[in-house]
Amino acid sequence: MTAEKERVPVLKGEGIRKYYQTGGSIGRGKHFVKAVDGVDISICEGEIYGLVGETGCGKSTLGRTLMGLTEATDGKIRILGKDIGGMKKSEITGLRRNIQMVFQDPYTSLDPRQKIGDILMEALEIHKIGTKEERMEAALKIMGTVGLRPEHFYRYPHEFSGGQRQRIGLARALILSPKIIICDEPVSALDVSIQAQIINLLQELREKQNISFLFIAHDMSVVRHISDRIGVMYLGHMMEEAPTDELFARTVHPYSKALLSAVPNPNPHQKKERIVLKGDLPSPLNPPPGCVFHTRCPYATEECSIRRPDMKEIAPGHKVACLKV
Amino acid sequence: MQEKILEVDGLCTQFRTERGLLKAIDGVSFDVYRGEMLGIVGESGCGKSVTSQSILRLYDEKRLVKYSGEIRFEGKNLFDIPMKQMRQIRGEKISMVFQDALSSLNPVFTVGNQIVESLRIHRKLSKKEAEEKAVKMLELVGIPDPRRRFYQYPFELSGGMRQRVMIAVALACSPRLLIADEPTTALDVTIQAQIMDLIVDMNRRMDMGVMLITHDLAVVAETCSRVIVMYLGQIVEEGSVDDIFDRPAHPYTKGLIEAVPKMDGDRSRRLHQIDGTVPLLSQIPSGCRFAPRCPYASERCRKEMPELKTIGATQKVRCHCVTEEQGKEA
Amino acid sequence: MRKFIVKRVLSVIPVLIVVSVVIFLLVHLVPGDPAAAMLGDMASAEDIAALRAKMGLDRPLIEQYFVWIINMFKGDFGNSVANGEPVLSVVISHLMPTVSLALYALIIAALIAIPMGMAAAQKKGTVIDHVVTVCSLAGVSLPSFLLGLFLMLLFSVRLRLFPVSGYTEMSEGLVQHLRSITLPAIALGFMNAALMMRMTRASMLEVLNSDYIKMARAKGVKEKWILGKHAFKNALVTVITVFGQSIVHALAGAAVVESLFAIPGLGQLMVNSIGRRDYYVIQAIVMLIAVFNVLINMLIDILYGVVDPRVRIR
Amino acid sequence: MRDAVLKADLPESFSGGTEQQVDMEQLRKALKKEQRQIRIRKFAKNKASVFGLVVVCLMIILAVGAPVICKYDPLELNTVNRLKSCSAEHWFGTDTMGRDVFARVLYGARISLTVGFSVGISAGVLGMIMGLYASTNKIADNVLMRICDGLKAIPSTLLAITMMTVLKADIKNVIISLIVVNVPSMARIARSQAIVVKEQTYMEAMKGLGAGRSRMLWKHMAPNILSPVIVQVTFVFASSIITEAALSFLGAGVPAPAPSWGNILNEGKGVIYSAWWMVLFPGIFTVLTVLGLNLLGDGIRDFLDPMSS
Repeated sequence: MTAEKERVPVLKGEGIRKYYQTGGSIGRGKHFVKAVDGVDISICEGEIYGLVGETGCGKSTLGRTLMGLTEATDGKIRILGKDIGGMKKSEITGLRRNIQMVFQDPYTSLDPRQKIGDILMEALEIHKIGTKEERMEAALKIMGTVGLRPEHFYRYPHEFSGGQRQRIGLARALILSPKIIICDEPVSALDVSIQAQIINLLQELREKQNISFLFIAHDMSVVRHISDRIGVMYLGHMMEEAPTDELFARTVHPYSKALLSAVPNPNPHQKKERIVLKGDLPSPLNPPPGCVFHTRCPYATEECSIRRPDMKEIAPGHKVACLKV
Repeated sequence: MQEKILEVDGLCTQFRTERGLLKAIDGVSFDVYRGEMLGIVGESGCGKSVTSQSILRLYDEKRLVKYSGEIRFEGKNLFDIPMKQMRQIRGEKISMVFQDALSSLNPVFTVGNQIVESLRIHRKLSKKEAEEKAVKMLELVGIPDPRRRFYQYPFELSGGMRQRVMIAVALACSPRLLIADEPTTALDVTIQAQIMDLIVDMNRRMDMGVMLITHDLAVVAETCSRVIVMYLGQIVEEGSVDDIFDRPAHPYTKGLIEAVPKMDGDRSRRLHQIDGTVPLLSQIPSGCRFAPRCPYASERCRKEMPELKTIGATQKVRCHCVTEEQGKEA
Repeated sequence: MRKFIVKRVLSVIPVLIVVSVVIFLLVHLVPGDPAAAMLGDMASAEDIAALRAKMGLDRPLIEQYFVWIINMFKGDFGNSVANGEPVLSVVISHLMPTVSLALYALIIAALIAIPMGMAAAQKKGTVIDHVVTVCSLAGVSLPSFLLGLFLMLLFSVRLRLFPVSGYTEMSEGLVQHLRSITLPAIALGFMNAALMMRMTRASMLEVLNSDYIKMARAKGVKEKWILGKHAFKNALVTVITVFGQSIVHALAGAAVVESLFAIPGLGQLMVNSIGRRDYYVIQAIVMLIAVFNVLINMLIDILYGVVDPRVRIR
Repeated sequence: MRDAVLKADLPESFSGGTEQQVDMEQLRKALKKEQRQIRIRKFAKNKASVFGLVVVCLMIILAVGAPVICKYDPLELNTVNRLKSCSAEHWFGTDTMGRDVFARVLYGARISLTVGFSVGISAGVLGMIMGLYASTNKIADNVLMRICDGLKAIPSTLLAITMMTVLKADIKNVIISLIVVNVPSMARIARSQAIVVKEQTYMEAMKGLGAGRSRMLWKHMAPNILSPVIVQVTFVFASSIITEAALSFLGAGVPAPAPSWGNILNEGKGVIYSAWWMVLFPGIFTVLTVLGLNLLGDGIRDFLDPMSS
């Protein structure tokens, strides 16, 4: 699964921007939170793309925008190569079937008043697929795929543990046989041992069904384990993007370096040098000019505070947004 | 080894519920030494937080909870002393840092006020002295512009700052033991790194024992010298960091370590997974509590509860499958 | 803080407009002609028309509304139909008994309810907690006029401790005054007390279960201080709200209790005005109480800001 | 600790064995039965709400069966038997015009229950529609909520009294004015609940699946806000009975000869020295009914939300 091979991107976002308006409804004092500010991203067929960054970096917003849960302020989204910009609503809905989503919180992402079977069958019902019997059969089959038993069909979500609920969420995404699933922090609410179960399940699905994943997470080691390619975001901007092994062998961007070095290592014998970042994340309401990272960057010069760096390709598939490269 | 500052002996914590007593902690014994960092790891529901709060007797003893066993601190059993004395120990000799700083700091008092309170209670300082000391504490925990921060409210600070304030509150009276209950769980990795560095630094500077309670094995590997692994209210394994990470003896410990993806691990391999879920406290299996999820479980494991036995100089494990020799081999 | 207060004060205006429109429309849009209703069934068409013209009912609704509002600002609420006196002076003459009744009721309620609610929260599951639970349930199930009747039956009719009805001014003797107002005040205060107890208990419980209380305990703070300082200041927000609501409840509830105990207050005035179809009086009383309610809510919100910095600093 | 107690793993009782083929229909029935039992058990565990249910049922039986239970007509005058105390003939005594108080109290239950029930249901339905609609439409939200604020600023008893002054005093108008009084708070509750539900991830998940607006509104939002609304309906039911009695007591409710509890109490007040029974019995009936409904409300909450603790 090398990234050099040219493949059709299943999902592509170009120059995605998502601004939220805050402040008074009265004209003055209008502010924009620039949650995502001009990000290019493309995910190929059968690929797992890991998107990492700290709280507030815009990774979830990017995922939700690609999913169509919120409207992008600017930018193009292509699904299976087709630009959805000028499409009719019904066409978009049809195309959107190919993108599904798994959410972070397994406790609130399932309707508490629906039985598991109904949750799964409803997805098919919305898209008017199959008869009632066929839907039930499909639901039972998909339950088997994610490791649920048929007896769970008539149970309510509250009767399940967190890990099992996440399986249900995954089944709901899978039942429409999508080309890509956007996973927004799917394991961060789970215990370590359960987390491994879900990660293994995702990898299995990719291998068996060739589904692509956009895997959004803050846990570097999990992302490294599962992804083919990784994008690092900071304050609404993509900082670095590279195939996983390349990124870890040759980390270029100072932010990625700091992020990687901060990840604790479960091996007590390897004490590595840590780059400790100063201070906190600046407010996205008032992002720093120039390179958004310059306020915390150990290598920042005056230029960084003036000019905003573009993404430069420094090796095949390895892109960095830093003036010092 | 250094001097023991805290000895926990056969601690049992039972919660009174509608369906009778629920044993959250079942016979936990361990020591904390001066100046060491002891890690207590386990998944949710393993009783690690209950252990820490039992040490300070924070649960309502009249209605909610029943303790047994002994906790010896400075020659006294903490369960024997009256509440008044217990209060003098809390915050002065043994301090605690909680997971969620936003909800753990009182929202209607300023940051400075909350540090001052601790100093005034235990050190009987005048208002002015306490304020001076509080500002110094804020500075010590790495808060820039401490004089201004002193007058701010918790919600005005960032997550990392709030955690630093909590640590300042806890360390204000230079305690002998700091219990840090998941201090970095809610924080981002870069902030987590800052806070862990701070805790390690304070541990060295103030020569106090630190009990670090966490679900994150990697954090423990990086900071602690000794580790206790808990499962369903019991200690399943105890040892030095090297023992636990180089030669884990209990299948649960092994499973936990292998379930975490490594930064330098082989990506093509599947993660090791522990099947099933942690059972409810009300449905504790008979015999070894891990048996239903253990790949090596035998008939004996399902019937008979294993004892915590010593298998090395510093290592103890609760498993039928491990004999003393195996422990040494592994 | 000043910005916060200004903002809150300004936000009262739209609510007041809505309130005034609602009250105005209630009287003017509801089927049935006030003029006809006032004159009774025997009145001739000319009489009704004359009265309509005099009351301005023949003009467009919007004009009537603005005339009403402008007059109100001038302190002119119209004249009572019953005796031709200005409504304002009629209302003011009935104000004192109501205010004192409401005040006594509130004092009784607050003195009992707030400490009881706090104690119940702190000693959850004990006798005092059960007493509070039962009381607060009884409070919502026992309306003040029924409680009043029962009290009357027991204390006035059976035991003959208090007068059945009537009201004595304080100036005519304190003992007589208190005797005349004790039962009404209890009847009116009970429901408020129940409500206050319930809310105080609930908010105190929530606060006592919070992490910062645990943290305060871990710091070694005395239980007394935890309750009095850490918990109370946080629970205060709810207590203030309930207290504010109770003031309004007490004023509004006075209508029924006053008519039961024959106390010549606003409530009785209102009930009498119903019989006489004295619209202007009713309109004025309702408007006054609604405005008072809105102002009380505004004050509560400002107090909120004083107690809780999260509200204030934005 | 909290997490551990919170979630049970699935009971293994229904693992249909190693067999692949499970009879789904049988399973569905078995689980449905089990879930119903859980609800009932949970409801039955709360003794107070069982008591509430019994009282309310009893009141309904008495109201419906009034002609069978009591041989007297509540309006029948009997000037000879005025103000007679309790006896075997007149269980609750007679009133100032010799009417049987027991009959009047029973028929009064009809009025109270009718008023309470109609007001509760109508306010519930209207409030729910308003609340749902407000949560999805910003302009509607602003308009509706401002009106509700205005109505709520006027204390409910006063609002009801004012409306009754203008309207003709009959039972229909009592119901209408009580609906107007109660809809704002109902709409508030429905709206705030709807906003909570709207922010839940599962609503987002439905959007992600491509669900349309009406499906989200009626299939997912409505059922999830229903239970607090139903609970509130029982409380409105109870408070309407009180307000109706208060209105009648003040002479602004159901007009006089009708045997409403408020009317009986009003008459009783005048003769309180001589005829305690005229105050005591209707009073006790009112309190019992209202108490029963309030207790029932808490039980209904448990019954509708078996998952919440």
